[in-house]
Amino acid sequence: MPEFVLILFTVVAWVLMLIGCVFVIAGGVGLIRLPDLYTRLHAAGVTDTGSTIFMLLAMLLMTVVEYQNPWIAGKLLLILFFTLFTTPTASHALAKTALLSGLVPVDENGKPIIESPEMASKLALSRAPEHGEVAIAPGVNDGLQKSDGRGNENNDKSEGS
Amino acid sequence: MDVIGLYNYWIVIVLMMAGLYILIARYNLIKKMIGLSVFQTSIFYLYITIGKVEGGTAPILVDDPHVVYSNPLPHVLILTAIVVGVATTAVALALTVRIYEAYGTIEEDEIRAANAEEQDI
Amino acid sequence: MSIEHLTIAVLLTFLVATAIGIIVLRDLLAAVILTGLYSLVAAGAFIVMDAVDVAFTEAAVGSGISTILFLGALSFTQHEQKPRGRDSWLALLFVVITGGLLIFGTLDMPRYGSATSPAQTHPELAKRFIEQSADEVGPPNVVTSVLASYRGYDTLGETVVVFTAGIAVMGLLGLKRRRPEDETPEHAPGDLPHEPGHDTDRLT
Amino acid sequence: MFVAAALALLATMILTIARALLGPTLYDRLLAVNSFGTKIVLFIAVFGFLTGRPEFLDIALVYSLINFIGTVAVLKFYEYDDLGSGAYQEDDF
Repeated sequence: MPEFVLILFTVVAWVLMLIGCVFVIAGGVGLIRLPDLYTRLHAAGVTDTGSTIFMLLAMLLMTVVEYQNPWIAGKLLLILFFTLFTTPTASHALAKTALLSGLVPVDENGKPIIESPEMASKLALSRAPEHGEVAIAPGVNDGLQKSDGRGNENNDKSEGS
Repeated sequence: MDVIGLYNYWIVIVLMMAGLYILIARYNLIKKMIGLSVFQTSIFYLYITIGKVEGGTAPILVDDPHVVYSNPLPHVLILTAIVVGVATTAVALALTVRIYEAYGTIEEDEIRAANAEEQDI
Repeated sequence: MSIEHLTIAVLLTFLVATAIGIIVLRDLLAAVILTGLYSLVAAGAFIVMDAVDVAFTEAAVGSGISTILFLGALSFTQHEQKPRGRDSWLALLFVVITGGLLIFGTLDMPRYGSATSPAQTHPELAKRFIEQSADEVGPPNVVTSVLASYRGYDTLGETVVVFTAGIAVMGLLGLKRRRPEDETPEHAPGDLPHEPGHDTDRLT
Repeated sequence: MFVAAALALLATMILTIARALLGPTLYDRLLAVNSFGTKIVLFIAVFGFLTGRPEFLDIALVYSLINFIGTVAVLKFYEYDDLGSGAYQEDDF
């Protein structure tokens, strides 16, 4: 491979690795400073997916530059593949189980968004609403409308993180 | 005193003592098992520390004759120890489950009290 | 102080922090989760200290199977209860004195990474394994050669131990249903399958 | 480059362990452990490049899988109050 391509690869790898480092540290700080579990899930998601992608891509480029070994590149891609599948699944399961056990998400003032732990578990058991559909489950809906539908929004958030 | 050279040993001893403290001062049988596994891992750590050679690499042979390898023997011993350790953990946990079925509790002092009561009758 | 030393120091400090957390926590589930973390950190430290095979096994067995065994045992017993043991001053005193004596004993130990320690310089063991295992046995991984060939009987004994443990667990728990929704004891299937994991480890 | 990445990962691991020890609820601890697992996978990969022997990446691969299994096993334990009738064996192995 020509010289300038290798240099270009190294520079790109540096940039990717630095972005990965920033993501890692941001996620770590977020894990400490954010107020409750559901917000901390976002911080963990930043490290779990964002930094993994950038760091592993940087390592992939360095493999091309330094080792030229297809096995190493293959293993890196497999790690990337598995991480991208498993960590969001684990986060989803974690959020869902926490909601099911009645852990109520709070807003920025520490005020609970969902009224009671029972409501939270009902919300976790309910199906996600279709597009344009407001009702979540009979009985849950009343409680949600009192809190201006914010519980609904939060449901999407906690499941998607 | 050589702090870097001895730090590993000190940490191993602190971990051993942590495991020992759980074994002595906690009455819950499952907690005792956790203490035992903490103790176990610290012993693994002691062996691996002994096997490490400065500047060495993992004992997987490469073509370069100048490479220094770490000592593979402790690794072998510890591999065996880990597997045997989990086997003993399984047996101990099974015993704990049986004790729970027999006594309805896994707290050591309650089991003792139940035994003493039985003897009095 | 190189990056390796720094890494090992930091990981070891993690281990101590986790162990203290295990001591302090009264909730058994949290303690089990922290035990999984403890094994994971230990496995990471093993990699930094060149023991890749051990790290592999420790991650699979210590962090994976042990945690699941503990969870299984907790699901058969009271899992929400708190351990009530006292923070006994006598126990603490005993532990501190023993630890102090042991630390005094380490002052004569060979320093970390020393290439001239007795373990490294014994002529018939490590050196011979590293130099001749490739010719005598074959695989490039010395640990595999020693485990499967030079110490083959030891590995056989280990297999016997695991088999015996499986039988003991089955004998203790029986094959009857524990609860309506459960079948067969969770431990017996749990401790047999780590054998295949162990084998793949030897092939690396 | 790899030294910087290793240092960043170590620093973040400190924060993650702090969350695992502090975490008010069990879910916080579980989240921290899961996140720590991902970080240690990255760290092993980085460390392999750092020491010039990136063959050990398959260990990182195994870690990422075991990490997932552990988290899901604990969550299943919470959700159903036990590990379910033998279903965990499929998850595990």
